[in-house]
Amino acid sequence: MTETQAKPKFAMYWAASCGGCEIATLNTGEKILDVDANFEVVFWPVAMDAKYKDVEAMEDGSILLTLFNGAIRNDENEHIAHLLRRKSKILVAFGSCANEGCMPALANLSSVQDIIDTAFTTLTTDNPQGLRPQPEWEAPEGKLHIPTMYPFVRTLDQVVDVDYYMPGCPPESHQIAAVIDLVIQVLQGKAELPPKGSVIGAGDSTVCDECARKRDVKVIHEFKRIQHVILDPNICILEQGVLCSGPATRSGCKALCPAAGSPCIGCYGPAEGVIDYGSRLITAVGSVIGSNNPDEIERILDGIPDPVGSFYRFNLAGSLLQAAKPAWTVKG
Amino acid sequence: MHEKEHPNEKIGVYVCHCGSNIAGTVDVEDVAKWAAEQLKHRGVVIARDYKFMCSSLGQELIEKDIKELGLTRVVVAACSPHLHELTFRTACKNAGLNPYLCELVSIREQCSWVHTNRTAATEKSKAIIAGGVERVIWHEPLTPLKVPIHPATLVVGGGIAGIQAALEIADAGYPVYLVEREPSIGGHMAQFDKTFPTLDCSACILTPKMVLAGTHPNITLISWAEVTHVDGYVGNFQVTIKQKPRYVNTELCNGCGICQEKCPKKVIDDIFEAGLGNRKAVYTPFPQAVPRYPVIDRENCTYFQKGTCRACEKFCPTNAIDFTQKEELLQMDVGQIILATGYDLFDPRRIPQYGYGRLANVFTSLEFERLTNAAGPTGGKIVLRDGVTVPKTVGIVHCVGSRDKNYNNYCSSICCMQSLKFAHLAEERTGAEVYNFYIDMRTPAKSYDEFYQRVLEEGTHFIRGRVASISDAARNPGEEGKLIIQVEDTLIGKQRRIPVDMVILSAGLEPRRDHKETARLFGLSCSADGWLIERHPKLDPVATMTEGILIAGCVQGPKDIPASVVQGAAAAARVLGKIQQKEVTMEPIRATVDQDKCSGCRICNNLCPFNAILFHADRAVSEVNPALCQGCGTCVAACPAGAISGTGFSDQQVLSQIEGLLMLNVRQLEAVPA
Amino acid sequence: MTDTQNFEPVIIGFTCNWCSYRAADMAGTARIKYEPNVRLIRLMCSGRLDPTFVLKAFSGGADGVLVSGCHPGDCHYVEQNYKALRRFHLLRRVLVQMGIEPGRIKLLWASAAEGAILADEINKFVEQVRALGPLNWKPAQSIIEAQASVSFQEVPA
Amino acid sequence: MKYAYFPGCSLEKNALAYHNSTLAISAPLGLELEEIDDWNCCGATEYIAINRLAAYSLITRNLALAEKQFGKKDLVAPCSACFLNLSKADAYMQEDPPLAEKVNLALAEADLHYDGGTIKTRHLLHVLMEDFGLDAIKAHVTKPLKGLRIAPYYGCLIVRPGFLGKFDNAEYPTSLDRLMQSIGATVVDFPLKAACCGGHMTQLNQHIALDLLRVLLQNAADYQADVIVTLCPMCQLNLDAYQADVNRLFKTKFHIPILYFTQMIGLAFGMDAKTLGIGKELVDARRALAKIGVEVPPEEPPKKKRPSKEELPMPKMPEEG
Repeated sequence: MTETQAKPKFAMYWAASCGGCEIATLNTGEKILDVDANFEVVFWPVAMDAKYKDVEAMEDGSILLTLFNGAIRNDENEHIAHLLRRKSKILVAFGSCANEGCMPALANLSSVQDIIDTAFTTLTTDNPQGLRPQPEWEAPEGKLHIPTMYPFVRTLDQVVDVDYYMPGCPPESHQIAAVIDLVIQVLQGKAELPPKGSVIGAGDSTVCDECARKRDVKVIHEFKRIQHVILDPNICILEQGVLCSGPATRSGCKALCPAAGSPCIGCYGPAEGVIDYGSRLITAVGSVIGSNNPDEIERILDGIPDPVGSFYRFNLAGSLLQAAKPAWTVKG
Repeated sequence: MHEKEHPNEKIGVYVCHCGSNIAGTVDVEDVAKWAAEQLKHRGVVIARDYKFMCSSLGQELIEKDIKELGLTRVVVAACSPHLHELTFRTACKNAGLNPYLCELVSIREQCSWVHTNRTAATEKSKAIIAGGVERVIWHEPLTPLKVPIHPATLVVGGGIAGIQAALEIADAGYPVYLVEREPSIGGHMAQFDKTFPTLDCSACILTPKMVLAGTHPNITLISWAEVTHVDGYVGNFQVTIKQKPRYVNTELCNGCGICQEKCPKKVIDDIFEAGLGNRKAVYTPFPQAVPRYPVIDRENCTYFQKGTCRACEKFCPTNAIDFTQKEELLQMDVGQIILATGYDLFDPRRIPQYGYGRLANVFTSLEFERLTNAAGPTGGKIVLRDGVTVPKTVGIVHCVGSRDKNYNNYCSSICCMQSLKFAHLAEERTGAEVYNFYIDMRTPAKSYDEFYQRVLEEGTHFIRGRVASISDAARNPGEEGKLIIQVEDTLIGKQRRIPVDMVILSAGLEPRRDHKETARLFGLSCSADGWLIERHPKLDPVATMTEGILIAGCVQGPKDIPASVVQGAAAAARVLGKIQQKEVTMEPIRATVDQDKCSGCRICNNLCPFNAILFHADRAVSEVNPALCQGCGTCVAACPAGAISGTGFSDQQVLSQIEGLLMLNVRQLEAVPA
Repeated sequence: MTDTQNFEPVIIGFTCNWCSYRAADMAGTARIKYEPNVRLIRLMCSGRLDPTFVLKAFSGGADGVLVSGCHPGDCHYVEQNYKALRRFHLLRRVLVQMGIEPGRIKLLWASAAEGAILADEINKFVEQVRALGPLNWKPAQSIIEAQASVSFQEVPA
Repeated sequence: MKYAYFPGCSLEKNALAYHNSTLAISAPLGLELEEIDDWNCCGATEYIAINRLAAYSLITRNLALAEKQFGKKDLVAPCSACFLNLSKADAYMQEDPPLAEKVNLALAEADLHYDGGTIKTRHLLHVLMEDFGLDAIKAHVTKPLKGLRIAPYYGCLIVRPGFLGKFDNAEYPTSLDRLMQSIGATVVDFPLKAACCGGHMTQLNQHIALDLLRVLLQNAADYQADVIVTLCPMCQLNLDAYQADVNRLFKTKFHIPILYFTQMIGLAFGMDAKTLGIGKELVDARRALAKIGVEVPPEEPPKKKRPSKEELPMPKMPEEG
């Protein structure tokens, strides 16, 4: 007991997320034992049973390190975000969702009503009475409450103050391991924490820096989709006319996707100091279109059927515009 | 992130009345007051308004505040930065503040002069200033780049303007390259017989200058050549010139002219003789040509076309003919460039009802110049197309292709005087009855109107009205075999039909057919009608927007010989001034690549037209060469990693300015309950 | 909502130092009147226009964005306005997908001599944006507060 | 290609030859003309000056009908006056809302409606030049008009003023020149090609009208034209019907047949003169056309109708005293 008392507290939480971050964390292998050896895990829904009220009972700032993954989609997410912020000394936005919205944030292109309707009416849904979830429901056991969806998804730091950012969908296990090491070394007084607000567990350059493919000057006359081409394994994917987010995406993943013959889709988010990730891609891709003729340019651009999906795949919530008009246009 | 939450800058804001130019539409006091209160939290410590900020008193005001209040940034709201940016930067400099920490925002050209609603204009001024303040926070102290000036100058075009410019510079002792597209310099002036209003012989006054230009030790004359490429920037241009093969070895040729006598091939000379006369396949355009060496025109030379003849070669006493000559590319470094490429004549075929090209005896002004020229095809005899008949009546039509919305809106400015000259010559040499058809008579320069009076007294008829049509369709016996000029005489308000033997179309001046390529080649811009744009229409008529490139003569707009000469000399003076300074200072607006951030994706690599971006394959990073960078910022905007930054126009500067500009209405938004 | 009747749009205009900004200067010198709704930013070249600027303007409360530069072929930097052209076409597609009407962004070529044209085009554009009504793109936070919870349609019994 | 077709009054009577030749050549070219049902007179050149509103209402009625019957198809008018009036009306229906309102009020009576700019009216020449083009026409030429000297006469209506149907240079058009060259004819320079033929001046002041015609004929004669080719029934009528009067008045000896450009195209297509209505002109074209070996059958005199037995005698009119 006394030993565990001495151990600093660790928490990990998933808000609007897929659970991939947890898996990546467990993927660190034995590293996870170091976590157990050096921390007392007080709250980690995936790994152990715990109740919100237990956390609420804790003293403010009593948790040393909280890895928060998942975006803020509903009032529950927001509530826990505030709660853990209060209880934690170090709050890390962990993984793409918490950092910039990730896939869940692509929902920001549509209104909640549309999303609900799609979810509960489309062919694949067996819902003959056209039922809808209700935030409040009188059940014999008493009033039931399910979390209320917000008009759109937000990133963690749009809701609470965040100490560190750890990008990736999910963050690479070796990066997680490195971060765990760092924190432990700090605990043992062997290292210093980086300045507040910095990005940890990632590189300072972009994916191209780690990509082994040969790069040349770029002029694109046609955009192709990956399923329509056989890519040359040694040449820059973008030069082959397939959108690749590598040039704009923070390094740190060892360029896994390009190495595996598939373009980078940008999960590590923007490079240092970039304000709007998508616009970096828009401007870069736009600049190398191989035509000066408006009609021709439009024809070439037809090769990009879903621009927002391609350029803001991971970053919509974190972008300047944050959400499309339908998402924030108040109905009725 | 990019917004300095609590700027620790001390900013001074200065709002100019510009007399009533700004204060007339904008409540400047209110604007200054607003800035002092509402922008305090952004670091504004003082905001003043003053009658004329650009006056020495106004500048002292700024300098005083910098010294006493220790300002670290200055925002001046006055006229366009293109007018007074330098003024206020200098003021800051004098007060010991880095000149680039000053931002001049325009509330005159962009506000008071274009708006009428006082409230709106005042609000907009506030927004503009807020933008300036947000932006200036992010300004960085910069030092202007200094580059040495290459003493040599390139003059393009060997017409009178170009010759004048070249001579002025050469006489001052600096090297000049004078490039001419044709075999000889002289330009249009060499084609004329007399010059208005003095009627002195064009050749007599031009040829001495030509000879001077041809022999001057400081002038390298490169005729039969064209500029094909221009690189670099003020002080350090690298120019590529295509020297077309002359097929005559200028080392050996002494210009005796035997080759021209012996050449069996006659060719119609469309350029110098305006299509009225012939030349040989080997030729100098005219006897006094400079340089005196002939050229062989490959397209028409029997030897080049059929492989036989070589008459010129046989008879050349100095064996100067060399059929093996090839086109050469000459490379040279120059510090500055003067463009004097002149004009082309409006093609009257574009006005079909005037019958030029269909009706034999309708002539263009240039054709008539050649007719009157003693050295011309008719030896100066004014005759009809048949070569013998002397016209008894001559009609001169003004404004052909000028002051006409179907063709050119502008006035070609020389046509009135030229037509008067024609009237005089025709009357003097043929005793013909001469009719001038004009819209307005424009004779504004020195002793021009006197000449008009003189021609009036000589009995020339002046009919005020735009000619409707010229045809040979006679209505009555009196019109038989004549050209009938149909015109409304607007002074008597009647339609008139004037039968004449000869019609001279006083065709307007137009930009060279290839003016667009020229503009592109030298990175200049043309106005809608195709003349090159000067830096300022009144105060800077010979400079262009591009440092180190000047314009002279008709390339800038229609003008007569005196005006062209003046501009040639003015441009030369500018060039000499710069050369004297030995070096030019350039705006330190440059792009730089953060080597650590750059991942070598090479997106930027083919975006720079100045080839300023080089890629280090070894380190897989790109780098910008500041000497070549022109500061356009295209690569800055393109870098996907945000690794390229641009001084003077950084992301932070622009983004903050946007915030500032929107500050006001964002407030309004908040005021309005959503 | 701001009432659309007397709605005055705010438009951010990006101009290039060599052509369009000088066109604006010329409009001023010639005292050609135009709508006061446009607030100009001077860049060295339309090629400097980073799409981020446009997004910033819209998210910051602008109702429209005007992008202007030298005529194709007349760029002071030879061909950089073509880069602006390419980016513009791509950016416009993104904006449309984000629900911003294409009529809220305009690309305009104006030479230094075309003050009158610039003024005229600005008037047309202001009119066009005025017709579209206010955009007032709101920061996410304020929306969330504006409609803390979304009411779903009732379940049929 | 399909078009709505507005023949106009002249083509039904004096310019029947124009009508027939137009239809004749349209077949091989694949030019389908659908005549507007129940069209009315365009008001020619005067009526607009007499009663603007009524005139435009009448003209616009045709446009409204065309739209109703054939939708937005282009409307072809071979007669220059019809072409001008129809396109003029269309232009004013756009430019002059008050007028448009009144016109539509009138049209409403026949429950018709027309918005300016809906129907583009085009002259036959325009259509042939732009939609078909010289090569397409050349392709059907079997008997090029080698050696026939043609003066191309446009008249004053189709080239000016602009309006919507504007094409070619108003002062010195060349499209007909090119068209005639493409079918092998020699086109002479004809400076007065766009000058006025006098229109209805023949009814107001013979002398002025005939002088205008004289100048035209003289100009064509000066350039040794065998034929003056027109594209306007008015021009054809004036130059043809009054040529004799011109000769009488000015002691001239002009004998220049006036034919329609469609007739020339027809000849080049190898069609026989009769189908093209050649022979109906007053100034006999035989001599001119003989140059290119075209036979024109003599006009057979109208057959006398034999009175039938049942027929009752006509009442005798009293002698005028």
